[in-house]
Amino acid sequence: MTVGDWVSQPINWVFLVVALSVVLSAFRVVTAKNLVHAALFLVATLGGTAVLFLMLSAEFVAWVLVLVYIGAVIVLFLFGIMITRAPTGRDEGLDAERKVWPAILSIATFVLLAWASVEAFGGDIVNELGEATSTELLAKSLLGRFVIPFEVVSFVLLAALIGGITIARRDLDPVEEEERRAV
Amino acid sequence: MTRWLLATEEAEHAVEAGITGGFWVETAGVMLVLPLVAFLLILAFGKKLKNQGAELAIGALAVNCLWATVLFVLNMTDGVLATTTFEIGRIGSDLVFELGWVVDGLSIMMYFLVSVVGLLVFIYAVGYMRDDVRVAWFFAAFSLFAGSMLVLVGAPNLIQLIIGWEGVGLASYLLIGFYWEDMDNVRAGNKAFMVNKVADVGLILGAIILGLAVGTFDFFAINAAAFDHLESLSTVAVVGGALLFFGAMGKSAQFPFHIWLPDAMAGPTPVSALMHAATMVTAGVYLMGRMFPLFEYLASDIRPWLVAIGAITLFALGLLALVANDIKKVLAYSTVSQLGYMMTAVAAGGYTAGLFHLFTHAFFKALLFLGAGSVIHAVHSNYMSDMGGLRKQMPTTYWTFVAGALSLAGILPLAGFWSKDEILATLGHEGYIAVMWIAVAGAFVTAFYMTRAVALTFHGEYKGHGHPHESPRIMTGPLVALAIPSIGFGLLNIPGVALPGLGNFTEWLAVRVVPMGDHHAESIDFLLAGSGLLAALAGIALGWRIWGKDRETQVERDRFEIPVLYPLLRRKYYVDDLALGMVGATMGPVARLVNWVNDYVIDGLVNGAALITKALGSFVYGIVDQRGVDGIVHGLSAGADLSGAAVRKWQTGRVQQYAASFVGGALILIVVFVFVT
Amino acid sequence: MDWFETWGLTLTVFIPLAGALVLGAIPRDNENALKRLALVISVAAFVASLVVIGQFDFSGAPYNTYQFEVNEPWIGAINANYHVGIDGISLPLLVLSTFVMVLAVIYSWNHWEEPKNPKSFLILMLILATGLNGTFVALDLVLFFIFFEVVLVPMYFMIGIWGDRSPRKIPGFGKEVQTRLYASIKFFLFTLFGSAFMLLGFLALYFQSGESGVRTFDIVELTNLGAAGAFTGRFAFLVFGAMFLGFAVKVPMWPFHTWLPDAHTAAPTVGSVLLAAIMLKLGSYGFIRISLPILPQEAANWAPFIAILAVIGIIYGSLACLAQTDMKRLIAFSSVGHMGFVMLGIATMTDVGINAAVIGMVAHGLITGLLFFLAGSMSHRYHTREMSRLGGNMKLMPVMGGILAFTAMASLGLPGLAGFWGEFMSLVGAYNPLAGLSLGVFRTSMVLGAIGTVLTAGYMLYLLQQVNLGEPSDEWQGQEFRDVDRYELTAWVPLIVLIVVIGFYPRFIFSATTDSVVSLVDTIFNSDTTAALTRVASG
Amino acid sequence: MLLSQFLILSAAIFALGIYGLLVRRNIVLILLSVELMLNAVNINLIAFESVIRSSDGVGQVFAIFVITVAAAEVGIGLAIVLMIFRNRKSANVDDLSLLRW
Amino acid sequence: MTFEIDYLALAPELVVVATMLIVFTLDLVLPRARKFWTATAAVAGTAAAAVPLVILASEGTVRSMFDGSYVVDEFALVLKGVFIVAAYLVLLMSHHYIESDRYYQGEYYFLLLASVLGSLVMASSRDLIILFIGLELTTGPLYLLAGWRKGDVKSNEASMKYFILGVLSTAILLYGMSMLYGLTGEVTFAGLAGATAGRGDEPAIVVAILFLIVGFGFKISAVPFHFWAPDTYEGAPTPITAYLSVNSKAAGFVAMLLVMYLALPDVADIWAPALWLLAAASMTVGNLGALRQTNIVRLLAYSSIAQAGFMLVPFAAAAVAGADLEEAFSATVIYLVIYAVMNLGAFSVVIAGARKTRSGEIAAWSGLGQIDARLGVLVIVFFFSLAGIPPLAGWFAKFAMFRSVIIAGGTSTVVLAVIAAVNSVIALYYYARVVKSVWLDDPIGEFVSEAEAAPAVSLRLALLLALGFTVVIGFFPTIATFVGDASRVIAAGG
Repeated sequence: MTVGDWVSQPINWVFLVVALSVVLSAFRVVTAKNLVHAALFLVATLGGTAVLFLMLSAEFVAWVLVLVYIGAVIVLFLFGIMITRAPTGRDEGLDAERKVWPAILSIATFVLLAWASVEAFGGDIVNELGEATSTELLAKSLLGRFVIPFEVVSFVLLAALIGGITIARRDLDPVEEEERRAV
Repeated sequence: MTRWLLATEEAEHAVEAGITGGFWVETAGVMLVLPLVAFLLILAFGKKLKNQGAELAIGALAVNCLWATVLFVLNMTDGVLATTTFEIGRIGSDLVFELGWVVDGLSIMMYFLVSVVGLLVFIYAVGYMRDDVRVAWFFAAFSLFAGSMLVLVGAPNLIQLIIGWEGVGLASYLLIGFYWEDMDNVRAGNKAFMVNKVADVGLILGAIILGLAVGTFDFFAINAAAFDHLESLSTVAVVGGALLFFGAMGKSAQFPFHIWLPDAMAGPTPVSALMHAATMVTAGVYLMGRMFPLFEYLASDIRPWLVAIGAITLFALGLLALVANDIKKVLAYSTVSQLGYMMTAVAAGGYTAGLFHLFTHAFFKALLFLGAGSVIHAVHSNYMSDMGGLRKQMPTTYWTFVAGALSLAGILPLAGFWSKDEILATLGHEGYIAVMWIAVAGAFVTAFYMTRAVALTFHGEYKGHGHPHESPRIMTGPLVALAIPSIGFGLLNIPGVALPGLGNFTEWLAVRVVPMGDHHAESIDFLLAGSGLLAALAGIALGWRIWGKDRETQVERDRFEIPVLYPLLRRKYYVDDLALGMVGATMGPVARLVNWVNDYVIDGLVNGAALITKALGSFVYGIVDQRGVDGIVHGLSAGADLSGAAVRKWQTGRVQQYAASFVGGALILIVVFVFVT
Repeated sequence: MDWFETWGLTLTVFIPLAGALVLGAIPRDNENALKRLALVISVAAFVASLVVIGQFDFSGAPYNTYQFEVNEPWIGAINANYHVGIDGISLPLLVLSTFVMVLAVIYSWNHWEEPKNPKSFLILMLILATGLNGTFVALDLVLFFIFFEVVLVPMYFMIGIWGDRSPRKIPGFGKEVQTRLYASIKFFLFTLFGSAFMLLGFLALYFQSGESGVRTFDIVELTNLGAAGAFTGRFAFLVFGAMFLGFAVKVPMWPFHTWLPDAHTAAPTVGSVLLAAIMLKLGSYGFIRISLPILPQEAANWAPFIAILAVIGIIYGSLACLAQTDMKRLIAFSSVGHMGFVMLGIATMTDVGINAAVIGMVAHGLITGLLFFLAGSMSHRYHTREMSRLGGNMKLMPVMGGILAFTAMASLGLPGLAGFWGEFMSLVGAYNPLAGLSLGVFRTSMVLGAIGTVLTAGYMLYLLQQVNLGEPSDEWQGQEFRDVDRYELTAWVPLIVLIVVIGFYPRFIFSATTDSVVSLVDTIFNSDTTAALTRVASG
Repeated sequence: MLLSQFLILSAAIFALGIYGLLVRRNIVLILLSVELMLNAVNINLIAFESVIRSSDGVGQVFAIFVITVAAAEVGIGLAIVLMIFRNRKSANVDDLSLLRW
Repeated sequence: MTFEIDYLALAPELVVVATMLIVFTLDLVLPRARKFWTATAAVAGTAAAAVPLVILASEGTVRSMFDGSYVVDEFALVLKGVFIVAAYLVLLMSHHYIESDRYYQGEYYFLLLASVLGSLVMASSRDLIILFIGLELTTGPLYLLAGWRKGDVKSNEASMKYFILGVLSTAILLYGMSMLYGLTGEVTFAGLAGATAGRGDEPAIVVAILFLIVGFGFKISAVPFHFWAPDTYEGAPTPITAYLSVNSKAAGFVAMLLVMYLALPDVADIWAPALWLLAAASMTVGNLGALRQTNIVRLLAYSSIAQAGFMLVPFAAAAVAGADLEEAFSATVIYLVIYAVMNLGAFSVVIAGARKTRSGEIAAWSGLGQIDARLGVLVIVFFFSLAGIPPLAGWFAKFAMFRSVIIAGGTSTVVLAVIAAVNSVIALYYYARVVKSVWLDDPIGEFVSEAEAAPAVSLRLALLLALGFTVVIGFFPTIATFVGDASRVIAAGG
């Protein structure tokens, strides 16, 4: 598939737009000088990703992404940011002074991964907008073949929940506890 | 001639049958054991006994005397030849270690010598050591001394010889350092031990080489092998012989190993007497005699060298006696030079000659030492400058001493004359003419210094303190007893003359498994004998001329000087460059060079060597071991420590640096594996 | 009692360990009970070993056969068995070990270094005994390795806890360290370093043995394989090298010796006695039992190298001795020299040499053991080991002085005493080494070794002169010194007697060793003394 | 559409995530970066799945699991942040280097 | 298609789950004073989980579910056994430790058990997804537990570091997995094994595999992915440190071995050298790092890094030499088992000792042996066992390790063996340093009186068990070898 062919497909233009926005917002996530902004840029990234998922005929996952992340995780983040009373305005102190090595490392990673992927999957074509993977199929395999991880992952969440609460909650000193008892 | 053939047959038969000669021979081993038993007993109970264990020591040797005499007689009548051995260990089927005892002409002679002289010295010692310190210990060590010597001379093989050999060395070490409170004596002891130890290296290596070449350490076997020129032996005979001689040089104080002997005077006089007469120093000569066939049949090439060493010893070291003031030192040097005679003789091929001189010398030298001892006992000083005119106070001592001196000087018809004459004859016959004349000169020197000793000690006026008087019977007795053989034993071996029905010393000594094949004169060579005698008389005359006549105090007379010679002599240890030194008087630089060499090289032999070794030791330990070898170890550990510190440095505690090296590590891995491999 | 045939060795080895456990149950402060029990136990082990002698069949020993053999499966998965057995070579060493252990217990009766605590000390001694005895009877490489290692721990603690508490400046180290701490860890690390490689060697053998049948750690089987030439070439070279490291450190051979002087100097008296008398033998025994039989060809290649190191050790050790000011350290260095003779004997790979090695080991065990006893008792009384401060001991303690003199003489290899045979015979061996070995190297080493004996005499006389002779220095004037007490005497007299007996009657040892050694040498190096002896000497 | 274009995109996001993780000092932001990385993984999985079309949608199932786990980790992370903040009044990682060599 | 579930095969996991729920409910109902019942329940439950294990082991058939993505074979059983036993010991250690300080007991045990559950699941997983989830469940709770001493800033920091690096590694791991999936379209090991065969030269494969190794390397704290370990170990509550150094490390190992051995056997030429490097680096860095440590826990942290290196050795060596991996497998498992026991023992001693000395500084332990001989002996046993001194269990671990290396043969392996040998000497040095200060040094600080420092019953029990194992295995390693051999029976599933 030559560049010409590639350009000639409109879907690719869509992709290009979405991809750019995703990358850009991702970039902002790691560079934004404002905590809240960073969080919001993550929303953008994820949203873009969701779109890509749709393009890749993974509707269910796309919606899961939107619901779980944009619905829950980001809120969680914002709460976190608020609770830790992090300055919501600009804050120069968010990044370490030394950015060179991290940059080098990440660029190297990118080059390496991209190169490897292209090496491996250079010519493969994604059949555009093929009919979406039916949610039924996913449900079947989740509760069928993958029932064990499905059950186990629930414990991951439960553990995270319980542990999170325990760790995060403010310890009561004995006195308060007495009161608590009384009530 | 016929005799030793007969002996040989007997020998073969004897060796097969294991034993011949009946009770006395079968039990001859008693002689080896008794003194050692005495040694242990005295160690254990000595202090409790009345005479501090002297009785045990004397008793043991008395019994030995009995055995030795009987065997001696048996050997005179018809040669006794037997060996008794028992195994103390074997490796595989071939290498066998045995102990036991030999009974043949040579060993019998030595048994006799050691026992008789030993006994007399012991008796004498009872008197001499009375109210001295550690008497019990003295007699214990003394018995050990005699015992080891007997083990040595009774040895049927090199192993036992070595055992006795070192035993003698040990005993001498103990006795020389007898007064160990004084460090000088200790050092003297160490010196003796170390010098001997160095020489022993030769003995041990020689023993190994010969033993392995023949397949056994047995003397008979080795000598027999030498006799029929066993190929594997002949290839190493020269090396082995040389090494053995090296060992012998140590014990018999041949140049340059003589250095320990004068110091050995540090011990009590009886010790010196025994050491110089029967035990210790004679061991070397004995060994040469024991191994005579080796030198006779295989190793004859090295003989000239051995003779040369003997010659140097006999003449150059004899001269030293001239300048010694300590009477014991005079006798010591005379011993060295007499040992020189013996070695020269044996080395030159005079088996009988050498050993006969050993035999006679034992008696008169013991006599002389004991006499000196009795004088020292009287005047409480070793120095002749503290003596003089003692012949009135101590007649017995005087006369016996004179007898010994004359015998030593080699005056007809005393024992010394005959044995020395035999040596001269041998040298002449074997063609060492030059050496022979040196020996004659030696005779002159001997007579000269003995005269001096006698004169300074017994003539003139008394120069010491207190009122010396004759020693007690127990001391004079042995003197008399020793005087007799010193005078008479020459008759045992007058060339060509055989005692009726008994043959003569030569034949007794020839009772060996292997024919000695040495020459000994059948008739007296009057020219030679005469020249020897003349030299001796001249020596006496000159000596008497200088010291003898009884005018003013002898002290000034002792200032007698021979220009070039004496200054050199006074520098005792440097004798060995005497000859060069004489030249040196005329051509200084050479002399000085040589002197320097001697100063730092010859003398360095012992003292220097010790220092050098010590220095080396501290170097090896201080630098190499502690710094080097150990240093490496420490270095390594330090290195590990440092890198450990480095690892810790890396652990900065900053999580993002961790993460960075995390990712970095991953990337590096990938890059390596994707692009490199 | 044929049950003893199977249980004899196991008893000899494990009685002490069991005893140690029992001792653990006895309260710390009940010292007498502890000592008595310890004595009983060690004597029991000794008796067991004597019974072994009693039932030992001295009539010839076919090649690679053992008596009192027990071979039970132990670690099935790796085919390692509890295989113990004994032959003429190990018998004397086993008995030596049990014997010295008894004496050590007796001696320690009234000699406790700080901090006393007899209980722990005795327990450690007994554990040590198990390790030592076990090493001498093990016929399985794994088992051997275990015992070989077990020895370390007790000794580490003996040195570390009861050792010399004085600080010492170590060249190359910044600050002063306590001698005992430095010495103990040094000892530990050195030996472990060696044995780590030794283990690699063992495993390599194990692996290679799979080539010709089932993989095995069994020394007997491996020996057969070795004789059959199963291990050769670069493999053999590496394996021998690895095992060499392990054993050489233990012996110790130059230049792996540096742990020895420190360990000896620091260790408590009994510790250094056991160290010198028995532990050093583990290394040389390993050479005889494992390296030589299993890798004969390779051993032949290494022999000259070993000989050279051995001779260096002899000369070097003696020279180092001359530089010592510390009595104990001097004795320690003398061990380097003496073990040099042992190694020289082994290197010749002749029956003479190996016999020399064994008798040398026994003699060194007795003599140096006794020397360390003496050194200990003296520093016990004088509270110093500095020879410059000692002197005139003969006056202050005649008996002890006498024993010291005797032992020194024995140590310098005086013929007629035990020390002589080892030295003399290893020289004999060195003159005619195994056919094919470089005569040049070995005869040179013979000469050097002989010179070494002179140096030995040198430092021993020096020791006597410094310690025994002369007038006592002023600081001892007017002090009362208790001469040898009865515990010391009971501990020492047996040693003295044995030294003399072996000296005049080496057959005492040879009768056990020679057959095994000869059969070994004959089979593996297919050479025998006749060949060695009658070979044209000049080679 | 090419498969590789998605992969390149995910690689980019992954790399950015790493960058953020290494540079950001505020723990919350670090968490955000991690989310990016996980998201990259998801893109991968979905993209592959759309090519492979496995019988039981393994890729998408995997993605769902990843999302879930990611959520859980966010929870854990924030809890830790809160705890630290309560003790230190700061959410900066640099302030946390008591523990080192 | 339908999948029937084999409940017996899942029994151990189910028991643990049940225990979790019981503990949790107990925690809700019990008053603070009685909370220790939760601990008892947890301990009992863990013990109970061993029962089905024994049953399964006794019948010894391989049970496979979900077309081979979940398998219960002897390997799985052995590992589950290890996890259960280790967990049991850790719980014993925790009991008093947690009780004494006012931590949240119920939650603590809940999380711990969750982590155990994760490791159990993982041992049976033959499928990337289950493996991943199991791994997550194993580590997730630990992030929190590491910070359990909420008030202590060090503890916070410990958990934070652990968490950040943990998620990083997870992300990398996942990326690698996704690549693998993309390349092969497979997630089951069996499938992967088939699909990856002979594709070792594709860069993508290499990247994927190395990413996996990085992920696992973090879990086993192999150099250079070890940095979190010392800090976290020091900061976390000691029982959790013990758990980290044993269970989660073991879990990491299991995951790695499973994937490499079952899923990527044919591309060993990629991961083998990597493991080789990891092994060498871990041994060396770990040991060198430990040399200078003054804090005993930190020292153990570094030592556990080094030990991980030793554990990697057999597998790396065998793979590099292209030798039969089975030997290596059993060697590693043997090492794992022995290491688990003695390391837990060491940590128990540390807890007991710390109670007595009120300090984790080695210097503060000086002369402990003279005050409390029993404790001192335990120190000797466990630390010398770690050093590999016979006749303590440790020697056999090292022995098996060297053995498999030598059997593998080849130059590179010999090099590795030599590195290992040298390292084992270095290791002795710092282990001996602890023993030294306990026995050889004279007491400096005064110790807590016997009465109040007496270790709790549970701790005593833990010590006793560990001691028993360490000594018995030392004398009769057959026990360990049995485990090792059992673990050879490993079914690829599918």
